[in-house]
Amino acid sequence: MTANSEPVRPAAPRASRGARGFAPLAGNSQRAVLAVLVAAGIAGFAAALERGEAARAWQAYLVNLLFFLGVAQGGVVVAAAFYLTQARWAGAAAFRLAEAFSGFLPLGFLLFWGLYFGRTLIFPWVLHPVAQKAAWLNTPFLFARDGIGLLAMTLLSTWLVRVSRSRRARAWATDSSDIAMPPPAIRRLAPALALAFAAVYSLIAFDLVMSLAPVWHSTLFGAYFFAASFLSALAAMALTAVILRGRLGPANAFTMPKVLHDLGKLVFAFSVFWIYLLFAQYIVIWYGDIPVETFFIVQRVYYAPWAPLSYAAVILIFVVPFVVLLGARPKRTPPILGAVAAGVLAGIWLERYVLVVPSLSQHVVPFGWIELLISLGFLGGFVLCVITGLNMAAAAARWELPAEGH
Amino acid sequence: MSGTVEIIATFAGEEQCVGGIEALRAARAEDFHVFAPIPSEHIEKAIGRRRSPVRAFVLIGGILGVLTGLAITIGTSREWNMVAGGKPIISWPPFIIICFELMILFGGIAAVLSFLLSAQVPAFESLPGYSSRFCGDRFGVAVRCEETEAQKIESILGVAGAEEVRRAQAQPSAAIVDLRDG
Amino acid sequence: MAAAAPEIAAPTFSDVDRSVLRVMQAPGVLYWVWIAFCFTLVAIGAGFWTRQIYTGMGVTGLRQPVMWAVYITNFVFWVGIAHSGTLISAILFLFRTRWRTAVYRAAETMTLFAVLTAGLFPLIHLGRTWFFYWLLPYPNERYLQPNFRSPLVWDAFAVSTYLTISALFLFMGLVPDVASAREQAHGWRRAFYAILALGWQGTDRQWRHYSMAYLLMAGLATPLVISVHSVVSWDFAMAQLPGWHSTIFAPYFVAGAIFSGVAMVITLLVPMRKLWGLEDLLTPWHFDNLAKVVLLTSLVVTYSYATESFMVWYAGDPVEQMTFHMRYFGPWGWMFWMMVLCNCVIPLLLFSPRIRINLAVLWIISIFVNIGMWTERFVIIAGSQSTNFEPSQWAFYRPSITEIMITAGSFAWFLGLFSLFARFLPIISMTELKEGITWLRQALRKDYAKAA
Amino acid sequence: MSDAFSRRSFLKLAAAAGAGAALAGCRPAARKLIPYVVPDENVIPGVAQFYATTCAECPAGCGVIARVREGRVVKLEGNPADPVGQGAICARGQAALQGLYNPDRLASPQLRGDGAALANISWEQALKMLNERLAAAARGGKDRVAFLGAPGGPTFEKIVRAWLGVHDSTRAVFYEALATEPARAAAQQLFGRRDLPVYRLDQAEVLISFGADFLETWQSPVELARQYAEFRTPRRRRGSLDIGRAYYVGPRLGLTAARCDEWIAAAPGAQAQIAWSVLHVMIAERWISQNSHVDLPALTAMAAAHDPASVSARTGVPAETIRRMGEAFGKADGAVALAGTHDESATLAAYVLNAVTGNAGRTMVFLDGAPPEPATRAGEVEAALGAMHDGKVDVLLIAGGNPIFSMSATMDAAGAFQRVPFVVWCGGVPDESANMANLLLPAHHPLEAWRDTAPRAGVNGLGQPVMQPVFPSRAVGDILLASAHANAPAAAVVSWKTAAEAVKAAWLDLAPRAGGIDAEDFWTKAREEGGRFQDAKASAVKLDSAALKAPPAPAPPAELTLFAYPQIFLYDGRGADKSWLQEIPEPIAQIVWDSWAEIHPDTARQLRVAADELIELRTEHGIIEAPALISERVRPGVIAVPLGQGHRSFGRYASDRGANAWALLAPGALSIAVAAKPAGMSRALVSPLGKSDVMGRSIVEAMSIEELARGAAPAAEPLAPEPYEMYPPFPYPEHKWGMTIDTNACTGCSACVAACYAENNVPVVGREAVDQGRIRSWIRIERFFPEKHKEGRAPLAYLTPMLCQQCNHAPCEPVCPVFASHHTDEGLNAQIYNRCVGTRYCENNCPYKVRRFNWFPPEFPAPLDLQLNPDVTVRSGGVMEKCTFCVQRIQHAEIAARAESRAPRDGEIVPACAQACPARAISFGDMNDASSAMMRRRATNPGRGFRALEELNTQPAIVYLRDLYREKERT
Repeated sequence: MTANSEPVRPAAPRASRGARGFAPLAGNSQRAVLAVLVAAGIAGFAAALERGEAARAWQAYLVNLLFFLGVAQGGVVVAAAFYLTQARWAGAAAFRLAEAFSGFLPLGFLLFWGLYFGRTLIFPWVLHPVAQKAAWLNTPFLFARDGIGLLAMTLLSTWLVRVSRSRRARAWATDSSDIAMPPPAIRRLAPALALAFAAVYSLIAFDLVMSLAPVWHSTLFGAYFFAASFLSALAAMALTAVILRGRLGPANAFTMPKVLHDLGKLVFAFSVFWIYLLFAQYIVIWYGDIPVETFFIVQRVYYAPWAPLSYAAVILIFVVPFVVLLGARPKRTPPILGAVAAGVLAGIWLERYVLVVPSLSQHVVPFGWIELLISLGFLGGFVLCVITGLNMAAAAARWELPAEGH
Repeated sequence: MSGTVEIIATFAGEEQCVGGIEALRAARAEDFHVFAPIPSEHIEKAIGRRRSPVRAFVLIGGILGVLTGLAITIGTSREWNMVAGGKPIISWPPFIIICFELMILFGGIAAVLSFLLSAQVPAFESLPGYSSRFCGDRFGVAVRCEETEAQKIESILGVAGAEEVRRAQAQPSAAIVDLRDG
Repeated sequence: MAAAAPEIAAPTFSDVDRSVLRVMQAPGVLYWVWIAFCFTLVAIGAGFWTRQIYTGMGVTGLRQPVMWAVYITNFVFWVGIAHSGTLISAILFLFRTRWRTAVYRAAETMTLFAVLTAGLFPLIHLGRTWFFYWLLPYPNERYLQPNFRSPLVWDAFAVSTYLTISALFLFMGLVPDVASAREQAHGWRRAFYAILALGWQGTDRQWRHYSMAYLLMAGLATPLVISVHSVVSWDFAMAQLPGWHSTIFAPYFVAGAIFSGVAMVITLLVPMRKLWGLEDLLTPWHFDNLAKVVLLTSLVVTYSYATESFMVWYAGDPVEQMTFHMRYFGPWGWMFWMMVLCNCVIPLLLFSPRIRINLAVLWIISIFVNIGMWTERFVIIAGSQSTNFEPSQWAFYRPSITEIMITAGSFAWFLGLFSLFARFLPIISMTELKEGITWLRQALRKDYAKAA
Repeated sequence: MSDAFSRRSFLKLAAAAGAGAALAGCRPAARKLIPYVVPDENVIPGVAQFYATTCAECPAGCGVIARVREGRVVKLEGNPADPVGQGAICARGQAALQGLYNPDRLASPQLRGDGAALANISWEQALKMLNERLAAAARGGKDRVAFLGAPGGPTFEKIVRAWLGVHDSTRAVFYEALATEPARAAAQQLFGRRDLPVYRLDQAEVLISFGADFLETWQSPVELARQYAEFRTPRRRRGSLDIGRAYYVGPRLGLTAARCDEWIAAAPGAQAQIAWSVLHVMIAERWISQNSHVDLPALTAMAAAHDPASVSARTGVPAETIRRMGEAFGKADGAVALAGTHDESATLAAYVLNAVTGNAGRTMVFLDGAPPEPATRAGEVEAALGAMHDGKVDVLLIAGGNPIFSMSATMDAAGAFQRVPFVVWCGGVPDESANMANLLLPAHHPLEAWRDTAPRAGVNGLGQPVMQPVFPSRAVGDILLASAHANAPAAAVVSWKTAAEAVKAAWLDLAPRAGGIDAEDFWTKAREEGGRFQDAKASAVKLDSAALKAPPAPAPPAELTLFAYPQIFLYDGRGADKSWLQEIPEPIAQIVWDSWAEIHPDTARQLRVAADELIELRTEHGIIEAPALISERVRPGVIAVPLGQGHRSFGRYASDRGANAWALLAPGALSIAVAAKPAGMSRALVSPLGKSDVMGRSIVEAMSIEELARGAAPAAEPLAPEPYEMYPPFPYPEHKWGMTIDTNACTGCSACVAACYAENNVPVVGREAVDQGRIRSWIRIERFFPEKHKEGRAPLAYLTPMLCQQCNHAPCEPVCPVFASHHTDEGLNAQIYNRCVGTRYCENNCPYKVRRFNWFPPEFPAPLDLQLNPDVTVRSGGVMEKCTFCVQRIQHAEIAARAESRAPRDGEIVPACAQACPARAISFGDMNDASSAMMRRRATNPGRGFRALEELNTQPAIVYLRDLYREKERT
């Protein structure tokens, strides 16, 4: 192992330079494409409002916001989790990769406020208040609490990311030969972030998803929601890793089979965890047979047009990863891992869609150019925001190879 | 067995042991087995045998478990079609739970059985060259070779850092703790 | 592994063997007194159970509408205790956690005996115990089969699977260790260890299959342990009863189980370490990490309490709200607040690193957690039934001597079995300590103890 | 019965066999079965016979039908042919069986030695001794033999008088503690006739009860409950949908008051004054009906002293309330006033009120050919006791009535009896009076003996033995006749040898001479139908102006009054030895196995008594202690104590339980000034009830008649956004059994509960077990009181039967690990006792909490076990049980129908609860058959149906019809 850990120490300075100079994803052409996507998205949104399709536009807006916020925030929390479990199997690269998505957080925070303008079309209870829930479901309180929550998350995340990119943290991350703990700042930040994540994203789940069907409630829903966000971040990491590995030199963290293997394991494990949380809710509601709970499921799982979509989501998020990633070899095979991860991401987007939209339009699946453009717009925006971070990840993967630990 | 000898090398540490093994294999001496007090992927890599078949057994066991689960749940429910609480005769959510538990049960049992089978335990006599310390703090490599080869092998092992290299014969166990009642 | 040369750093492999095997030397009188004490209590509990079977469930404090109380509380409590063992030995194994090596054997042993204890209670609480086997599918001339839609049948499957797997897992882990014990033993002990060791010699072939089997067992045990307590929680969540019917129950109970389990591990390890001089194997580092797990799960449990109460308020169902009002302020309200104190407030102390490695304080906290988690189950189980849908049928439960003595017996049964195991089989895994000896060495370094 | 002897020979065996079969139940070891020795043509094993007879539990004398299996009567059901009960029967009637099978019945004649110790002697010795003593007494002179007992019907009376005649005596006392004498006296005074009117509440629009608990114990509760339900049924009255308007004036809000629109809390003495005052109002407002031909001036004079203002001042009842009652009563098209027992003044007023409003002959009817007064008048009773005091009686024969228990201390019955040298007691369970006797003779239970009843004109009930004697007892009539013949062999003074002959003779006299009907056929028909039931002609009555004297000035009200009232189940105390009646909670107080002193919070505060604290009640006649029940359902300044408990000796169930309020009373009165103080100790009253507050849950629901008339039924909003159904529908190809329960008709009388105990072998657990929450009744009366803020917008109390709802999506079923609880293809929620392992999970999940667990193996002390219904398993310890909709009856009917290859007809299947219900509140039928009476009842009551806890989507098979109340016009 000493043999393996040799290159790391002297590599550190080069790495820092690399982080500035070495940028495999910074091509102007790519940025241009992304910019176009963003533009298209905005245009699509505007057009929708223009044509009186505002409701659909806002639904698509909400779905994408939930999805990309989930990925971005989930990423940082993954990093935090790595710190808490002292997971140094991929050296600094894993941390950089996880943190990369945090670039979207500020934008996401702004976009959240956008909901304010669509509130009448998104939240049924704005126009028809629910008497006994008015204390909780009212516009000012909702935007206040969620706004503050998201702000706190954004600040905490940025802070953690900054600390985590510090030299000391990088040194700790690349050498797993001891049982020392991460630098003190991180030791305090990581748990704080994790806790805040649980709290704030439960709120988001209750307010931005559950409250769309004001009669319905499920205690596990918050945890389920943020666990799914966590999974989406892991999938995004796996996908990015697979994309990056080709674009870097021959020897980088992502070409190490062990690293892909571990990413694959994580995706596998958390997709199983996701289905567990889903099942835990489903069986309780199915068995309990209490109408105010069942209707939400029945709408989505028993009747067209939503049933097929729900099944598709489950297949993409659970069935495929479970079957495919069961063995060790597929996990180590980049194309397979990449494809599965992409599937999971698509699945989670779909899942958000199925959670949100039926509450607002029970009988038709609104999907057309509006949804498409808006989603592409979000995608473009997201990638634009995270490119810098991804470059850092690439650099780390290239220059800060993990030490061979146990 | 005339002409073949058993050479046992004792190593103090994992690395040395790995070194010894690599040296042996470099010298085309493949007829050896290794004693170790701990599981070591390095040693395993050095010996370079194919991965254990246990995985396959467990997979089969798991699948069998699921099938059994489906059989008993669906089978018995269909037997009498007893309605309870208006729930469907074939109630998937509960049945999934049963299938899951049986998958784990069968998988686990398969794991143990296949381990016993493929590792050939219980073993009733010890392999040549076994020394009690190999369950304590020493690594060992036992090579069977032609008498003529013996010298060479011994030197290889010596170079690789063996504490001691000897021809097979019994060795008294050194008790560190005396475990007897009364 | 740079530092693997034995003459360099302590402890060496043989140091490890020595310290562990020392525990297994012939025990003294005090030990046998303790064992006798435990099994006397067990006998008393058994006596009360016999009486209950003979005269009828009426000897318990159970009543309309509280059909389940202390027995099921004990069942859930013990199953919960069991969980940490599998968590430490399986889940942390998969995560390649370094500090588990010293503690996992004890935890796993605890698991086995906790499940054995838990398994008694479903039998004890049956009105017609002698027909317990009707819960299992077995061929019979009338084609009568259990109702697979019933959570109790899920329990039967989950718990028996859990018992089997954790027993197999434990004994597999034991094999290399008893092998080295065998090498040191004489007389009947040698025979005993020899049998358990299955003729283990640590050959590469044995290790190759062993590691794979062990890894896969861990892989199976991980989802199993989560499923078991989920199933247990569903005994309640499946009902429509306010206070029981809640989707969060599964993960919430799993977290609670690990919470109480790890606490119980600490409760057992701290005195063990002192009594049997294991200071050089069980270091502050280990306890620091155990404490972190307790803290984490405590936070999860707190989150669950909070969400549950919030959702009751948010859902605005007066029936549920009344039930929770009674849970907070009813006749048993004090239990609820005690539970909050023990499970949510006191564990917050563990945020301080100094407390985490102050074993005395840590031990006391762990006991509070155990009390708190028992209380939690009682509050949920008995309390919710008392304040059911039917106001005319409200009533509150008081345990009778029968339940109290049987509960005491169950604790004695658990401690007795554990104590027996601990002195006759390696209660700490020598093999894995050796494997991760580097981490142990680092942990033993003074500066770490300070840092932690 | 001609074949009586061949029956006798095997029935004893049969009884044992049947009992064995029933008891074997699902216990591990079956009992030894005894084969039939002599097969009997009348008895087919497993097939029930039904014998018509009459109920002797109270003076109402309802006809009943005894269901007899293998020679054991296992259930009493109402006799549809009988115009009084019309097929219904009350809880006390059901419990008659427990009197029959009471384990503490005297098992042999006993003689009291010198040391007051009792020794068993043979019947021969006993009768010899009796006859000798009687002969001696007769020789001693005239009237030295006395009879004191409960009225036993006309023939019995004849026998008694004949017997006395033989012994040259006329001292016959037929004693009823709760006498109808005041009512008769009132009738005498006003109408010059001494009989009791019958009431037609259903003919009335307005009802005022001045303390008459007509739904509990007053006169003929079964009949009146039925009529009252009719009275309260919403009907078009004067164009708009309306229910009868009922006021209750009295000191306590009992069951009867709770079912009325308004409870006017009046002190015991005050009911009469208020009644008079109501009359005053009507005179003042000229609401006197012309055709009543009443002497108006006399009438005016009569009520002069009772203008509302002054009465209000005296009684504390608002004058406005009195006027309101008066107006309602006067304007009503058909009204009726009732007055409580032992309240002559109120009865007078009530009669006058009915008469002057032209309701005599309409809602209150006097019939021609009324039977003579069954009970002896108080005066004569006193005289007889006086004679005993003066040592003028040598032999006293006590047969029932238990005078020692219920007679006022002033009568000093004990003292009188002690002065009688030889006291003979005949009866079942030895009671306080038996303690005074030298010779105790086990007497037949009415169900074992021949007798007849004449409760009213046109109704002649025939009581025939429905099974062989359980104990070596004899009919009192037979004993008397035997001794009569023994002591007067030559003279053929008495034409009949046995009571049976006497009864038959009496009936042959009844046989119509004309029409060529053969007397024997008539006799047979009577035995089949249980009597002769004819319409009696109503006779016109006119107020005798001379009788319209102003009532005596009321005594000044005491500042603390004791009000004793017959408890609905224990009546005057005769019910106390029946464990069902002890264990069924008193519907309003919901208390079991005890008596209590109900006291208003204010009064309690003044007396400084806390709940459950024993209050010492002292009057000039005696002292008792009873635990305080603090409630606002009693008027301040009044302490209400139920009668019936406090037996010193009356079998294991009654002895040393509660307090005997009779001991405090003066003769002929149920209220008296009392001194009360806390006794320092307390005794917790035991009740199976948890909370009295329904917390707005949809377990009981009510709506105002105004709403109903307006058609403003509470909107049934969907349980959740559709669709929400997660399970596939299951077809119920043949039947889907269901029930409709009209909570507006239900009076809470608990007859259904008793019927269920009897039909389904539900064991009694006793006071302590009830306290531990182990009561076992399958059906219970839910009793809730409206929240304070709802007062005036809710009934005075919610009362509704709660039993297994037989849910379509039953939460109890899926959780049973062994399918012990599952759903049948006839929609029943089945419980298989033999499969149950006792996880009790089902009860956890039952939202209605109607399942019951066998905490211990059940106990039926012999010979109570003979009552067990062979068609229903006796559940063993450790299993769960619950209401089955009387599946055994469903099966029976279905098998019968299949035998005739047809479907069961609607109404063929009647569960025990529905069958017993006097108010006809419960109807049972097939939900697949929209034309079934049960379904029509749902259909014809739009807007009133609701299912309990519907929001849980359990889809109960029981639909309740909302209770109806009247929006109060409060003063």
